[in-house]
Amino acid sequence: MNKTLGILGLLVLACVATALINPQFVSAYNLQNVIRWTSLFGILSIGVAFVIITGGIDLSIGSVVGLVGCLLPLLMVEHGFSPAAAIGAVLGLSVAIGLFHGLLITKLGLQPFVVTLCGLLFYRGYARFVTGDQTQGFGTGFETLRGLATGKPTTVATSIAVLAAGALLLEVLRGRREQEGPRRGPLLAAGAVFLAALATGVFDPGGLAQVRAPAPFLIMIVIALAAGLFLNATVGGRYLYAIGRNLTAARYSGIDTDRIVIGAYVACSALAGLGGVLFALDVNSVQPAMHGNFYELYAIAAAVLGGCSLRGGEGTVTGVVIGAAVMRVLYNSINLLEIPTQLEFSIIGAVILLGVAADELVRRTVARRRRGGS
Amino acid sequence: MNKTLGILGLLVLACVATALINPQFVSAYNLQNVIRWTSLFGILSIGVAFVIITGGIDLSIGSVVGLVGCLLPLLMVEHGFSPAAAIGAVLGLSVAIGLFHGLLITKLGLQPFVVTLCGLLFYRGYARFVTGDQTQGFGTGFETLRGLATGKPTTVATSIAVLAAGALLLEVLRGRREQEGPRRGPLLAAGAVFLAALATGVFDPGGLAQVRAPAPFLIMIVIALAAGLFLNATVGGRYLYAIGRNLTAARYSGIDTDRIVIGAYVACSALAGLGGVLFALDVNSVQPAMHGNFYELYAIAAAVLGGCSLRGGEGTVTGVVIGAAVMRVLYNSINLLEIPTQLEFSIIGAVILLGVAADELVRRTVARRRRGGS
Amino acid sequence: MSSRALLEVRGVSKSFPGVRALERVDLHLDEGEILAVIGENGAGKSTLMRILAGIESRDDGVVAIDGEVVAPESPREAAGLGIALIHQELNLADNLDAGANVFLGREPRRFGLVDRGAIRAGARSVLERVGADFSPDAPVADLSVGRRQQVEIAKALSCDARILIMDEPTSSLSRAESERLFTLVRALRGRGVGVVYITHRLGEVTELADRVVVLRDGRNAGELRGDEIGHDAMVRLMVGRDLTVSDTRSAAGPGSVRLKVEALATEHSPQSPLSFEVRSGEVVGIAGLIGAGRTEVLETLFGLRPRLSGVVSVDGVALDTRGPRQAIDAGLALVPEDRKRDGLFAEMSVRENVTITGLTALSRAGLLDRRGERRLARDLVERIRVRTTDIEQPVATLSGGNQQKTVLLRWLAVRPRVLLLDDPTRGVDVATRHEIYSMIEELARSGAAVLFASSDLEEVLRLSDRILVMHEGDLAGVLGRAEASEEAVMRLATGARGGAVG
Amino acid sequence: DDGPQRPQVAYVTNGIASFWTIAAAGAEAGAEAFDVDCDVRMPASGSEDQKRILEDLLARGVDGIAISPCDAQNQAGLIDEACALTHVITHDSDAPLSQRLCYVGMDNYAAGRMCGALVREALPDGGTVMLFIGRLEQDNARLRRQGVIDEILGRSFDSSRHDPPDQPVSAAGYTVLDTRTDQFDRSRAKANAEDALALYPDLGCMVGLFAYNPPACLEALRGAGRVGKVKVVAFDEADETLQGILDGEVHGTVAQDPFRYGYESVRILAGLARGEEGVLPADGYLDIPATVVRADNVEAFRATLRELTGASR
Ligand SMILES: Nc1ncnc2c1ncn2[C@@H]1O[C@H](COP(=O)(O)OP(=O)(O)OP(=O)(O)O)[C@@H](O)[C@H]1O
Ligand SMILES: Nc1ncnc2c1ncn2[C@@H]1O[C@H](COP(=O)(O)OP(=O)(O)OP(=O)(O)O)[C@@H](O)[C@H]1O
Ligand SMILES: [Mg+2]
Ligand SMILES: [Mg+2]
Repeated sequence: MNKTLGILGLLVLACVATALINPQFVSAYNLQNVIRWTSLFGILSIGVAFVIITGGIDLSIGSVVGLVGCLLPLLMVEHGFSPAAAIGAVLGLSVAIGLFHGLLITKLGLQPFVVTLCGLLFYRGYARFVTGDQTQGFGTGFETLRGLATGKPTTVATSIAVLAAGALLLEVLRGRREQEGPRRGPLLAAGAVFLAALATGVFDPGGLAQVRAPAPFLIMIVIALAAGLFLNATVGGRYLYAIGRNLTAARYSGIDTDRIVIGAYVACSALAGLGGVLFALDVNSVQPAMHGNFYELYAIAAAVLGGCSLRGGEGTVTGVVIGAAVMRVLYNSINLLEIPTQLEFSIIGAVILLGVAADELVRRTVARRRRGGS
Repeated sequence: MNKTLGILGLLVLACVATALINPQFVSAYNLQNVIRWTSLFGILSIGVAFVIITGGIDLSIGSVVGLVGCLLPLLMVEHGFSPAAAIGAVLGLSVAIGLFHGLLITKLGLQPFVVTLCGLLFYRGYARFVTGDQTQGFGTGFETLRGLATGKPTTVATSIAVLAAGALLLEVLRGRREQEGPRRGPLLAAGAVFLAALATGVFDPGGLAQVRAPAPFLIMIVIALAAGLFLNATVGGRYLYAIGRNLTAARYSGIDTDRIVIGAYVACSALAGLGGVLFALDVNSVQPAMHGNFYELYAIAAAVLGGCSLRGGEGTVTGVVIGAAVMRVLYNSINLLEIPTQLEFSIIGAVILLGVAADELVRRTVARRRRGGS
Repeated sequence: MSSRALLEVRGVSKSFPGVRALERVDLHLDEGEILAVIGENGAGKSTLMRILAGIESRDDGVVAIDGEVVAPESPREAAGLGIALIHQELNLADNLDAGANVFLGREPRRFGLVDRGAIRAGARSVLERVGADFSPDAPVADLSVGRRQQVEIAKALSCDARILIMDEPTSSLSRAESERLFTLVRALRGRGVGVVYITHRLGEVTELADRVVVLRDGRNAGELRGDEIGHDAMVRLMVGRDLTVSDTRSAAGPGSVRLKVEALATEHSPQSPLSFEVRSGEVVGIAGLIGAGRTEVLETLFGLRPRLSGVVSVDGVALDTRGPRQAIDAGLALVPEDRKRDGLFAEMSVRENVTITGLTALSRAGLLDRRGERRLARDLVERIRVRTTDIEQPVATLSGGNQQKTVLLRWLAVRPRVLLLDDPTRGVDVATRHEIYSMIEELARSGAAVLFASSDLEEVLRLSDRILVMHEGDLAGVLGRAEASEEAVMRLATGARGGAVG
Repeated sequence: DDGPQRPQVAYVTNGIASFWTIAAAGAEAGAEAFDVDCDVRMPASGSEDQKRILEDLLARGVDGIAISPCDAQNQAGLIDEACALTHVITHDSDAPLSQRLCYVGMDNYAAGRMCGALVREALPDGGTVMLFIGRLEQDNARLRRQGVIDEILGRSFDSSRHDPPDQPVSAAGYTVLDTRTDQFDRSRAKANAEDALALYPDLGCMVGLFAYNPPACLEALRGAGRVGKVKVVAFDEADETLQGILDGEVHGTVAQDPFRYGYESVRILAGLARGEEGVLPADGYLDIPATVVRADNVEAFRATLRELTGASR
């Protein structure tokens, strides 16, 4: 929680600073773009968070994004698959890939880094081979389908208001169920967010209230809710954390650790596949050798920035999503503030490092203070 | 040892198969190239092996190669540094980078993956910024200096004969020192290699005996010997393995773990820097945004293929060098056998995976057999 | 043999590379019986229990429950058969809280979701039963080793198993908590549960067991029941001969002050600074209930935890405790409490484990003297009979007690000026324990100051020249050899003040 | 199978791109026509990969190599090494300092100026311009960009000029604001275009200098609902670009003829392999000029292109 607040602070800081220097940042158009990119990368990050929580890693995400991105137009345009069939096929493939990784890692005991590094190489090569290195795209057809990535069905304010209202309700229900009444913190937070969302409609009807929510944002919200529910409230989620910290302890407790770990890799690859579909639909032009390169690193970086520990057993969905947002906002600011683009990587790298270092320092200081005080 | 034999088998298999299908493989020209590339990547792999043995990882290698590769020509051509000064400067920078990583990881307790991922981003961005994305090169001057990468001062047969003779001598000395006489295995192996090296001169004077040893090969040999000596015969080497196995226990045992871990990161970055210098001299054309991309993955893959475990505490220099050779021979065969280049990555990925999987299966079967037999 | 034993083991054998851990072992357990299984380190006790719990496979033999042959292949299956095992080593997920660990793998659910309320309530009651003084919401990462052990026990108790196997459950519990556990175990017996109880504290066996099965070298060595159960009888069966224990403390009085601790404030109990000293040649024990802060004191002295204030000096020189490295340079050594986490290089060989602290002395011109190293390792291993096939065996494959010995040997080899030991004989068998005692005494005789914590009161009384008794981070009192008795220690440990502080 | 007798030639590109797949089609058509085996190699990571590929080809003993050097200046030595062992020509991007036998391609600076002229047509009254390109490290990319800028600003012909990418330059009512690179990542290309639209609400024209950049600009414009309001000028002949010209969304493009790069390169190499020195162009330069495609000639251009690439598939 503490970690999540820290990264949330970083996000707010980055947003406010950029908006002050260049007000274009808060234009509806720009915010929509930032939100769309955040959502696309956020989906990948949520996936890899599962794997990271088990103490593993998935380096093949970028290649899966590339492969799926190549196959989807290939199947639809060249082989005449219907959109549903094509999407089904590539998502099925992604699940199979995750299953394959999971089986190698659990049943054969291979190291996740190695298995997925080989995946990184293999799927990239296969994508290039199967397309003969030809750029793939949907051309100008399939506009409806592409709406999945480019559509903007509602406004951000509405969706956030709905979310906050849902959270309020849930907290009340939870309080009743656990017979301790709702907790004040969550109630206040959810209430404030709800009111803020409504307030934009009143005070800035032509501005922020107009920012529409891109379809990937809604998709990511659904995924994040499901993932959050799974991690926090189900037995499976609890097992995931236990496995990440102490695999033997989990096994001795009778947990079917293999199944859970395999599940994590399947979830990761499936979300990479879904992300791949959305990326392809959004960009509409997929170059087999390049599409998705390094995305695994961005996804992992976002997850780590959001509080996942690569040692396993730690991480929250909220944190991960905020981590992804920080990275995209940074990219966006670099462009809006007209900082030389060559420095882009440097700035991102430096901010991530400063973020985790500050987090660590704060953690230490707090621990020392608490110790002194008690 | 077992692992090293397995990967040696893979190397021999790959070489023999390629040579049978395309005899050009054993032409002096081709062998020299393969050896040169192997050596260049081998230097990086030896470096990362140190870090992997401590249980860490270094993702910044490729970016260090890129940065050093940009700075060296920049300093020499644009800023008029002498070759020695320029090389000194970039190697100094590499050492500083390693030190920085090591300090962050030990003193601040950050995760190696995160620190070096930020390094990957930062150094790449910095290289692009400092060169303004302009390709760097030495042009046609500096031929003497470039000899460091492109020279071929002696023949491979000679250098191998010298090495084998040295090994023989050392084993005899060791046997005497430890008062148990030389061991048969090493003696026979070294003797056989020595005779084989001499024999090429007699039986194939125009062919294999003509294969000259590229300068990077000699440099790598020296580094490998030093690294091997360090890991096997010094206290520091033992500590490195112990730290990789159990960092807390190492601390409780009074090992100055921070110093050793920092040393490993310094060695890794320094070797990445040296590799970067040689790569730049060899290729003579460095594109800031591309040069060295993914090299960390190749280096890590070679180390893992050669028997390093990413869980730490395992790995030998011989294995790592052979691992690097396998990867280069594979690349070479794919080209010589006219396999579509698009499949290159897939084949490399598949071979690494099969290699580690086979190794694991063999290990298990042996364990089972031994248990049943006793 | 009763007609229909609850659990019956017939002819079970198990080999590992180079050792035969179990050879045609028989065992049976009735409902409502407490069966103690004892044997020297490496006798095969844990291996047998791991087989019953579905963790290890067996090569041969039959296991039957209620007369029905079973072959559990995973902990999950074993649990399904009503078998619960408390492991010899701690196995908790320390990112979760105590309650979550107690119910790990068996979470109560509501609407498919984890029922946190039920977990908290259930864990609270079972933790109370084992006498734990912490809440189920306490993160395991913040618990001391003894309290973690209580979590492990609570976890096994909460299964409502019919067969409860306890592999050295009290190895880090003090007398008070152990008593509490015995009451629980007896209550379980009353309810018809069959309990297999493994321990090296033979006093517990006499107190608790209905029957004793002794294993030696992986074979049945005999069985004792009722009145036959006595210390000497058990030792004879375990060791195969009578054990002559020389309880001769040297009369040579302690020398000058070696370790001086003044107003030391530790991390978790900063408000009660400690002062004491240990003289050269003196063996000082620290006693206390679990969580009393013994480990904390030792680790703070060794530089592993921050020293908030106070002065520590060795031979009059103030000690720089930035880290263990500095402590070691000043002549300190610490044998840690949690051998698995802080002591062992599990995959490395016995040789590498025992020589790790002495390598610098073994190197010539920067190079390791391998022959010297092997010689040293062999010497050490023979000194307290570490049971290994050879010195190249990975320590992970040693039995618990033998692992403990390798960690001890590492420090006994370097002859420190101040030796700090935290539960040094945890899980070590009776025979070896005495060898270790004589080594410690010999070290003291040669001038070292020894400060040790132990949860085994017998050990504290047997070994100490003086006893520091701790209570909730405080030094509750100091007892000299003459005034030391079980009652005196327990009185101080549970909070009553007394004795000369200083 | 008379494989061994057939000359073996290789066609090496400077990267992987759709542009090069058209060239590869041309090379294969050439191989068919002139009875040689042609191996097309696309390096994934720039100069270092090119070096390795060249070495492997030389080890295999090919009879001729056509290469598009990533870095003409610094790769001269490498090319000379290859020249010592086989016939080497350059295509698409020249290496004048080396001993290559000839160059097949166009003048990128001149083509850039053609593109710049299109910008002036699209914005007759002046305005602001953003450039989008994959990488700036390649010679052809740099020259092309400089040509565009020089023409827009009405400067003299001088291909050795260099304007740093992130500083706006302006003259006579035109301002070139910035050049954004994307390292061949299409998502980045699109994000770059979006960021430019967000940053400059009154942007006049977007120029996409690598084949996939104009489609990325179009995508961004569609998302922003500003198609037509911001002009698009293109380079190369991506299908979306041509469609955009047809639909009036793209003002025009400068199309190279990669098919002929491939075809002519193989033709020359085949001749050289058979000892026919006559195949070499007169002054070592086979000019394959770029064409300007606008609404008026786009149909015809697209038909020819489809025929060429379709025929070879
Ligand atoms: N995985 C393994 N590989 C090889 N040997 C093993 C393995 N596990 C146990 N052993 C050996 O089996 C024997 C019996 O070990 P076990 O752990 O059962 O002893 P124990 O009776 O529990 O001893 P302790 O009282 O010290 O816990 C020992 O010699 C031990 O070294
Ligand atoms: N990392 C930690 N974080 C928070 N509290 C801790 C931590 N480690 C120990 N404590 C607390 O400090 C106190 C002293 O613990 P310590 O381990 O020193 O006790 P001990 O006497 O050695 O007991 P045991 O027999 O259980 O090992 C206990 O209350 C324990 O809960
Ligand atoms: Mg045991
Ligand atoms: Mg303790």
